[in-house]
Amino acid sequence: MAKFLDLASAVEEMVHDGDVLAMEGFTHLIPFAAGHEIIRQKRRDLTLIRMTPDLIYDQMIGMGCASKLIFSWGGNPGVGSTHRIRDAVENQWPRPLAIEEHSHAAMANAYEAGAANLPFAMLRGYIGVDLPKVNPQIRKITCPYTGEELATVPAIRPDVGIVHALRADREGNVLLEGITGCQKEVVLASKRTIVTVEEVVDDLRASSPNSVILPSWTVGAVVVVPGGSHPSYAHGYYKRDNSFYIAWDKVSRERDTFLAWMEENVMSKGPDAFAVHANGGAA
Amino acid sequence: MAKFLDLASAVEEMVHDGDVLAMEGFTHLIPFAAGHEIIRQKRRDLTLIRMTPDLIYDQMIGMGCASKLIFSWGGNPGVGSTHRIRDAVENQWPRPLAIEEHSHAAMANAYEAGAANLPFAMLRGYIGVDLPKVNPQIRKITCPYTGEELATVPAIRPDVGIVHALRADREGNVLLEGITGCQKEVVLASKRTIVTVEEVVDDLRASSPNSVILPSWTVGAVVVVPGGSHPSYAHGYYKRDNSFYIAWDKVSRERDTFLAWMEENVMSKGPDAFAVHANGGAA
Amino acid sequence: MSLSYKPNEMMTIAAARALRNDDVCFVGIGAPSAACNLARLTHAPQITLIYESGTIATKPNVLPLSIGDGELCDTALTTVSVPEMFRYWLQGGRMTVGFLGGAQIDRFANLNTTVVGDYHNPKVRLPGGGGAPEIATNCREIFIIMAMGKRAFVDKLPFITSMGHGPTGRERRALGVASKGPTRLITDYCIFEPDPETQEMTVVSIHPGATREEIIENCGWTPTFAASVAETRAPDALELEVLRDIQARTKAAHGG
Amino acid sequence: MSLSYKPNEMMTIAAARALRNDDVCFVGIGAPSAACNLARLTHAPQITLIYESGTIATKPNVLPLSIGDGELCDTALTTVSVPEMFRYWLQGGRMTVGFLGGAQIDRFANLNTTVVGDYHNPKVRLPGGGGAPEIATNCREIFIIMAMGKRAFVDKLPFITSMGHGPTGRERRALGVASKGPTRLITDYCIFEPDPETQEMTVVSIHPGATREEIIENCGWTPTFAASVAETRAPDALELEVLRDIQARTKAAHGG
Repeated sequence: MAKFLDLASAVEEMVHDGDVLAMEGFTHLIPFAAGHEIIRQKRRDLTLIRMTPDLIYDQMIGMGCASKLIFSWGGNPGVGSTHRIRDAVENQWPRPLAIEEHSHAAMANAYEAGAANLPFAMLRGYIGVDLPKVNPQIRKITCPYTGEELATVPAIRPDVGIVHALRADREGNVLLEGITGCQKEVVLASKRTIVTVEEVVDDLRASSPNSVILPSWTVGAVVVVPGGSHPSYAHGYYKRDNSFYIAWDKVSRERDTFLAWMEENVMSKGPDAFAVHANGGAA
Repeated sequence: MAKFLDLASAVEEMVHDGDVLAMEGFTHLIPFAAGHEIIRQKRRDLTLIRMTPDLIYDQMIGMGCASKLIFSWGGNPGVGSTHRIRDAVENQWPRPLAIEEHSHAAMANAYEAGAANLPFAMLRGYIGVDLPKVNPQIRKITCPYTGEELATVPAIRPDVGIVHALRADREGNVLLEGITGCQKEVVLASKRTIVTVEEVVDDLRASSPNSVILPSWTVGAVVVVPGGSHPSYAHGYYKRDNSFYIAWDKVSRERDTFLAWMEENVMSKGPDAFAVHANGGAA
Repeated sequence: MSLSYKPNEMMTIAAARALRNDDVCFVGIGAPSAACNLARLTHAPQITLIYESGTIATKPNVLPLSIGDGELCDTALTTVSVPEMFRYWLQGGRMTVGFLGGAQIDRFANLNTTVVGDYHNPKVRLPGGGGAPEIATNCREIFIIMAMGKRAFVDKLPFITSMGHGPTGRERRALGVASKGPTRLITDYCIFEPDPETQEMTVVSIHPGATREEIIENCGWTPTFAASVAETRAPDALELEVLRDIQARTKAAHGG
Repeated sequence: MSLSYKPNEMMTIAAARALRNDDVCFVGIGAPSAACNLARLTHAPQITLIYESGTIATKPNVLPLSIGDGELCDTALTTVSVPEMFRYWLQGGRMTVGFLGGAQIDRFANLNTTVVGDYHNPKVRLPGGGGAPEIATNCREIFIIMAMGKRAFVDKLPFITSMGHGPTGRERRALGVASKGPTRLITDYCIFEPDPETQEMTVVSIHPGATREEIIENCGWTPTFAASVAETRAPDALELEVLRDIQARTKAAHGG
């Protein structure tokens, strides 16, 4: 059964130096509050997995939490570069960052295989492209019936998976709705999990018998952090703060403006700072 | 885009002698009306695929439509045997029936692989059991990372897939809800498809942004047959007629009572005969 | 004052008792379903019951006739597709207990629900494996519930539909299967558990009123009795009442 | 009276015109998204737009900044998980058109969005492939929209992120890829289509006011012109109005 913890305790208990950590949320429901807590607790040498590293990993990598990044698209969506990730890759600042790069299709399949307890995923992919030349994890398998060759990637089975969700009930069952990305897969594929939620309610208010629900016993810790996904968003709670994404380009371009922003908005704050965003109106 | 057809026209156009045909619905939403129409139109030499052949295939096989059955559990759920299938397998009546037998897990994976346009599916399955000794389609593959062996089965890619769904909108988009089984997979895996529905409506009334919906352009023909799933059921429309399943045991045990029942209830009726079941109360 | 009950009721009640409040149980239809729901309605209210139709944490008021009755979906926490059920939930290794029945069993708790006689020229064609082959290896442990009799408890299976501990009791380990396999076999006369050394299913508890002779008489192999054999606790009033209640509701609902 | 418009607007409008009412289109963010929605709001109201975030048949009122803005889900027919999107929908072969952009392109419409310089010691690290490698082979055909310039239209790509017709124009066929690959490349000066023999992207239509000299000047290889080169029809009033409307709404919504 899921435990209800505060964010600091959940990160302390679940996330350790050197862990392989996946924090998912495809544009929607990115667990920013949890990322900030990991930065505050100064975790080091993490292997970070995310299809789209987005600002959350730009921040964590810029603050030195990671030694490796596994990803498939590394920009600031619709805006430009994730400057802190580029600085780490191109200039090893604040520390060297190894990268393992995939396509979206491969990573989505790798999460799916992880959730399904398979050792690898196969796909019709990586045909005629250069990535397999630089990523030895991309291999091939032959269909035992047709002789066709398919690409393979290892299943993703993180030490820790962290996602943000809409709400939990008092037993710790968790509801997702809208763009659900790979979040169910990450939770099911990970050894330990943290789910931050907008609220805890008596009744999940699942709109459909087929609603996307993670039963309590699949979740390690449930943490209530209203607004905890900002500047990403929570369907029905608040909208994506696109202006923040645009503004981040300038904040993150230089090391000193980045560090100043992090000091003011992350290091000297706590999860409560996200609550103001929860009142930004329904998405 | 889906065409709206009457049932006789849809079966005439989509289902041909010798086709590989999957009619799915896991207990829920079994397309009985479509099965009856295929019997009336005297299709022959079909390869029938279903995880649980259920009464629908007992009827079709007893009426001589099929030369092969691919399945994973062949009983009358909670009641006993599917006598007509047993008669075909054990006594070749009314004609010989070849069988290809799998486990549920293998068939579910094979449908999934079909929908995903993969040539085969892999699973952690068939370990220490005898089925691979009698089914040469069950093979093995070795993980390129861990060296583990996994079982494989060919993907299911039927010539025709038929399912029953709750409702369609005027554009032919189709909604499923409740126990959705492998129905989405069957539609996406098949070359041609028929979807029978309880009703056509202006607004699908999807309860969730993540509702299970088949867009119009994934469906071949949409056919309105209220009650068309009886004695199976349609979530929110009418309940499973468990007493019919129990009564079927007696009807189907002998050839003559079976043939008499089929004559009276199928051969001399049309799809309209199902309408009475649509009024059996909400499930 | 002792209560009157049928052997079949004792079997279901003994099976229910084996389940724990924190179990996540993959439920087969029939006797397993009755036992699992009896556990939920008595000592294990928080137990998670999962049916292969995709219904997760379901709490039926009447026992389903099929694995996918509407009642299962209506009372579930959520319902997923069947491919997801077999991939993420069963193969995902999330089930603590898989509950199986079968037509035939051998001393190492291998089960046959496929065929009697030659596979290609069968004497009796049974329904087949359904979910059982993968339930047997992907759940952390397996409970089996079966009424005894010489046609059911056989010395040698004509076909292994799902593996218990393997034909000689050694194959399961040899194949590297990490899950425990059948840890309990509950019958209408007694309870078997695997011998820690040989994995042979061994009588560890005899139901009140049943005898060793009856057990031997209804078993197709010579059953082994544990050094110390307990007497199964008789059904108590609450267990019988709840079981009969749900069975009466079920019968009325199915109109059979 | 001729209307005044920017080359960028001509590019988006020309791209939109390439889309048909019955297309099922896998939409990349940025210029492809603008073109696809312009098509939907003008001549192709029934077009199905799919974004890799899982949103199927979406009809946004403002252009999304990201691939997963709430607007996409709120206006979609349904939204599926990302693994399902890539498995059942993209790999499933259901897309008639994939719409891509890129940082660099070569004459055979191979694209680079990964890296400039050596992969392990990059001069410029670009975002990476995202969905592109599999979009490029799993959609029935590919439209590409890119503004010209010598740093973008290069003689030799440092890295092939997604395959067009292959490094020499022959590899796509040789690899047995059944889909057509890039059939149209729409730029701010002109439209390219592959030569039926060589697969080299060839200028088939020049936008009003643009010249062959400008095209040559802004291309890192010596571009081939088709035997008969058309003049692209200038944007009409409706196209410009709808495009500017949605861009204004988008700007207001994103507060950028």
